[in-house]
Amino acid sequence: LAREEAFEARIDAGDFIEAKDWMPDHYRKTLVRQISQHAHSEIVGMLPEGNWITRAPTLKRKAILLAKVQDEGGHGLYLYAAAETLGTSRDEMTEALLSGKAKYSSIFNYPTLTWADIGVIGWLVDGAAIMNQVPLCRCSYAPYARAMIRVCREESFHQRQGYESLLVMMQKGTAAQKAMVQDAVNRWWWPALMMFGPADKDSPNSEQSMRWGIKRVSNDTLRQKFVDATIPQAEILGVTVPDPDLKWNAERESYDFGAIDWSEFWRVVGGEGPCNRERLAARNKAWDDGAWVREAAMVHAKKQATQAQAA
Amino acid sequence: LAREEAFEARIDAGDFIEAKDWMPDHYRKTLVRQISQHAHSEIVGMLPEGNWITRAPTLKRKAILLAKVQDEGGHGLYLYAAAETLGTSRDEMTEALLSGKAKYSSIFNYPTLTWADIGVIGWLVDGAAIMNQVPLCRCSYAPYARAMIRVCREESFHQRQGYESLLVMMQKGTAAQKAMVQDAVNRWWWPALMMFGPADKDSPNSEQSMRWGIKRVSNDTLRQKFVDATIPQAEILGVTVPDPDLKWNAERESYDFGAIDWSEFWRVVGGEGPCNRERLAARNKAWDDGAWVREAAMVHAKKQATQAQAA
Amino acid sequence: MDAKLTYVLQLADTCLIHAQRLGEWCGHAPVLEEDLALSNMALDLLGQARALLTYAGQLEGAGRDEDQLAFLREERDYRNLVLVELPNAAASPSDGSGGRDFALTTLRNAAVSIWLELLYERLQASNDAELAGIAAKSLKEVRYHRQHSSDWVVRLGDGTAESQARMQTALVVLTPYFNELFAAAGVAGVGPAWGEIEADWRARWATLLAEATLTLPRDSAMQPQGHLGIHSEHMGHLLGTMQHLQRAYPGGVW
Amino acid sequence: MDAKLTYVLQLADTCLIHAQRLGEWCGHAPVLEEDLALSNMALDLLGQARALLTYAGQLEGAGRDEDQLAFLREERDYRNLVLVELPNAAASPSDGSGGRDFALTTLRNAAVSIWLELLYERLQASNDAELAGIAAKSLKEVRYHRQHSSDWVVRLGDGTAESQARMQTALVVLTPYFNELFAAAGVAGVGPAWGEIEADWRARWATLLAEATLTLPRDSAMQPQGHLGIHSEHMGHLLGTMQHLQRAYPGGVW
Repeated sequence: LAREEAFEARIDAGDFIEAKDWMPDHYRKTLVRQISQHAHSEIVGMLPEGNWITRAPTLKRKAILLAKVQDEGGHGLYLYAAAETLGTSRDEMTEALLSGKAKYSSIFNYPTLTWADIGVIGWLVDGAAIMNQVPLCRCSYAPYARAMIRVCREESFHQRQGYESLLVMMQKGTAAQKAMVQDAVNRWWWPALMMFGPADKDSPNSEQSMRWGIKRVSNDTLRQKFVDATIPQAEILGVTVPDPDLKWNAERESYDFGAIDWSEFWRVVGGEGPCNRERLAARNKAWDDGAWVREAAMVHAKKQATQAQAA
Repeated sequence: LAREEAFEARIDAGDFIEAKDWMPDHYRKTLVRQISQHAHSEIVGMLPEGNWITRAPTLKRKAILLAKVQDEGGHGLYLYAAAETLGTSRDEMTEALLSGKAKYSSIFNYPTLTWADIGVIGWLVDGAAIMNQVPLCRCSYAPYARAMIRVCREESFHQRQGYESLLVMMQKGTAAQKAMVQDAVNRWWWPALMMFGPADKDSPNSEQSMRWGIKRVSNDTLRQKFVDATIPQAEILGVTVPDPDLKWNAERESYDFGAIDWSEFWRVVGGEGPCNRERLAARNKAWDDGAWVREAAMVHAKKQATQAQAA
Repeated sequence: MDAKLTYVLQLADTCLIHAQRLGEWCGHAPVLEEDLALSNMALDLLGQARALLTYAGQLEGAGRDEDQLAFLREERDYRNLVLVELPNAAASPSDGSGGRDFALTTLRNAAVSIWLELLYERLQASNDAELAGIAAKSLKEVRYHRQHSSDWVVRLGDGTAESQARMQTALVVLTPYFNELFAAAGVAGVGPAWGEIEADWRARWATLLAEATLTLPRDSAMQPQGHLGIHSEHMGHLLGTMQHLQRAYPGGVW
Repeated sequence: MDAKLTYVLQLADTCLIHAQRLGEWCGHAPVLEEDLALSNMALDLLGQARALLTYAGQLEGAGRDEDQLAFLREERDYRNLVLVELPNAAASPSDGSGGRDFALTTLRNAAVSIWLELLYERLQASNDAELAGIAAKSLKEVRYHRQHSSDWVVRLGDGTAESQARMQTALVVLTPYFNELFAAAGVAGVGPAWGEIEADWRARWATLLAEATLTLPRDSAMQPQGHLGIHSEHMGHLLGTMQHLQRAYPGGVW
């Protein structure tokens, strides 16, 4: 109990917790859940974007997209590593993802239907992710905070690239390209707003996480901040968002926006989004198809070790 | 021996042999080999053309191609049936194809690289096939002759359709389409000429087959006939054939044409053509992938029979 | 878009894309007889698609013929069921023609042909003479498809342990997509809301699965929206292939 | 076509199409580290292709940039090795992205990277400064690819019985296509005939296979002719996918 009090005191003092430090079980579990969920999101997120690598419209865009998806794999890697410092192995986490036990960000259960989706994912989805993640750079668990600093830096880069690619299409593109961009915004806008999670009043886990410094800002606050930051960007771009209720509130100095369709949110979280089954099937197939490769690598390494010993 | 003499006498008299009639072993074997080889050619021939079904440029052309490939499957079916009258099962013949023991027409070891290939296959490949096959409608073995009558009728239809599709492209198409047609003719011309088999002097099996009325016209004769019939069609079409030595011989009232690259012919027959491995792999994959289906159908039929008996 | 035009396109595109997937089987079926049967089904559906697309072009009044509609629209303008654009095998996410699963194909054929049969039966009585005529002509074809594919569903469901397991797996994959079979609105006097055939379809489907000794999976809340022009990631790949020549040779005459 | 331009295109297109196939792996590799490694290799090859295509455009002098060359040529104008256009798995004849065989991919990566390393080593000394520069810059990249993929060849060849069998099978599939690695003509002062590196390549390949406990298949007489613009049936499908957007949105700016 003394340890628990000391821990709480450190948190209250704004100290960072390292892997070797004592921590309460629930703190550890909450972190593992959150970090691994984040890692899984990076991995599953490779699929909707990967869907367009073979079809990118120019070699430059193909290179940018390849590099971006590669970065996401990299984020997955160091987030898994951060979670491993808490005593859970990557294999355990992978198993939880593949069995459907672990969650990942629901946004990746929507399909990428046109090339403009790639730009819009960069702009809106990475934008929302950054908004969510910047506070995590000050998370009380230091290895996670360090990983997030790197993730956020790269995500900002991706966000700018996505926005820039939309700008090019909107400013120099054909009418068909502009329509494609608007259509993509129409489809991704609401799912992007849902990325901040349920409304604060429906978010039971938040309070404890806030107290522990794992979560720093509430869902609704972040969502509002995102809308306020994004609408001016949409105006520069020359697109509208599909929300008839959106309007500037001079009093709040902030945008009012329409009601989110929470039934859709819960349906997708519950596994019934457009791509939930396919995303999990793709991950499982990759894992199962690769079993022989991983096994062979292990057996070969053992052979090498044995030979080295014998020599 | 008396039976053999009687058989030869019937052949000499131009009689047709039916399945129930006595026949020499060698006659039977030669026929099984030839008919099954022909059936295999129809089946393997579905692959290069099937390669374009998903990409046919109009719905009409897609329908025509689908129907054509379906006809080829149908030819395969009744040729296998004709061969079965000689006491070899379809499964045995299939096994011989899949193991690489049985041959099929080498022409199908060339790839279909553009849509024009589909038209050119109709015009030149079906054209050569008909030239080869028309004499077989008078083959001494009646079930084969009857099958060939039906095959030839349908093949003529395909040949006209192929030629017509090329005419449309050459007469109404764009420059790119015309170039595509010419390129396809360049690639298929020599392989089409090779479809008549080796030069007569290198065709050892021919003599016996001729005597038995299984083969009616020699390879070189047919080849010449094909060239003479085809060149005027090429002129109407507005394409050239890739043979600098081709010229009208007023004395013979026939075209002289250049030397065939027999080393290529034997390389492809020997299994080293551009697509030999892939064709066999595709057939084997279809067969292996379908094993559970065939087995289930058999088991289900047995269940039904047992139930019917019990009732 | 005009409601009647939308209604016709939903049907037309479903036939078209269904035929496109079936065409991928050509030369790769488990037995030669099925190569013929699957091509035949594809040909019939292609014929239905052509009649319906031609009519859609007339309704649209912009001078587009069957080919311009089939090959030169953008993905969002196709109104087919997501069900028919799925690859012929599950878990080949970014593509179609790589895998061919006869279990999935057979179940889909059965599901769609029962659905088309029920729809065409009702459309025969449409006030729209053109649509009624197409329906009447097509009904005989889809009845045959329904019979043929249902026979296979029973054969494979009640075959070996392996075939039953494969069919059950495919059934679990496809079931969520069946929700869309009943999703589109009707047009008064022209054609029924798809929801009107739901009870009949579900009854027939349950009967078929029972005969095939297959187990109806639990209901899914998934809401595919192909009929509204929102497709799966497979559609773009399918269209890239299907449209290739028309896109690569603008102004071509075929 | 100009011999030098042809020579450059043969190299450029081989890098381009190889990158295209590697890109299909993204998100589907056996371990996350290989997802990164394969994307990385694709990125490097794409970079090489871009430099080479840009240079080819200059040589051609018709004002075409890397994208016009990459996306708007007809199949017959691509000069890449057939080897690199083959799908990532054998026996998915009409397509590519459906199947992914890590054995085949790994062997191909090793074979091509040894080949590129040998070529770039020689091209460093080209009288053509542009080409020499690209080669020098690319050499470090392909050395890393060669090292990484060779390690995997050994690991999988000398791993489990299953992995060895898979590698041997893939090796039998690929071997006939290796003939084309030595088929193209050289250009005096610019670059060597590919045949000049044959002995070195075969020696290195044999050494690698021996270390991987794999058996060199018998020689094949197959003569793939991608470098002359005559491809396999896979190429058209690959291009249909790769070119889709450029063809579907003429005049687009990306």
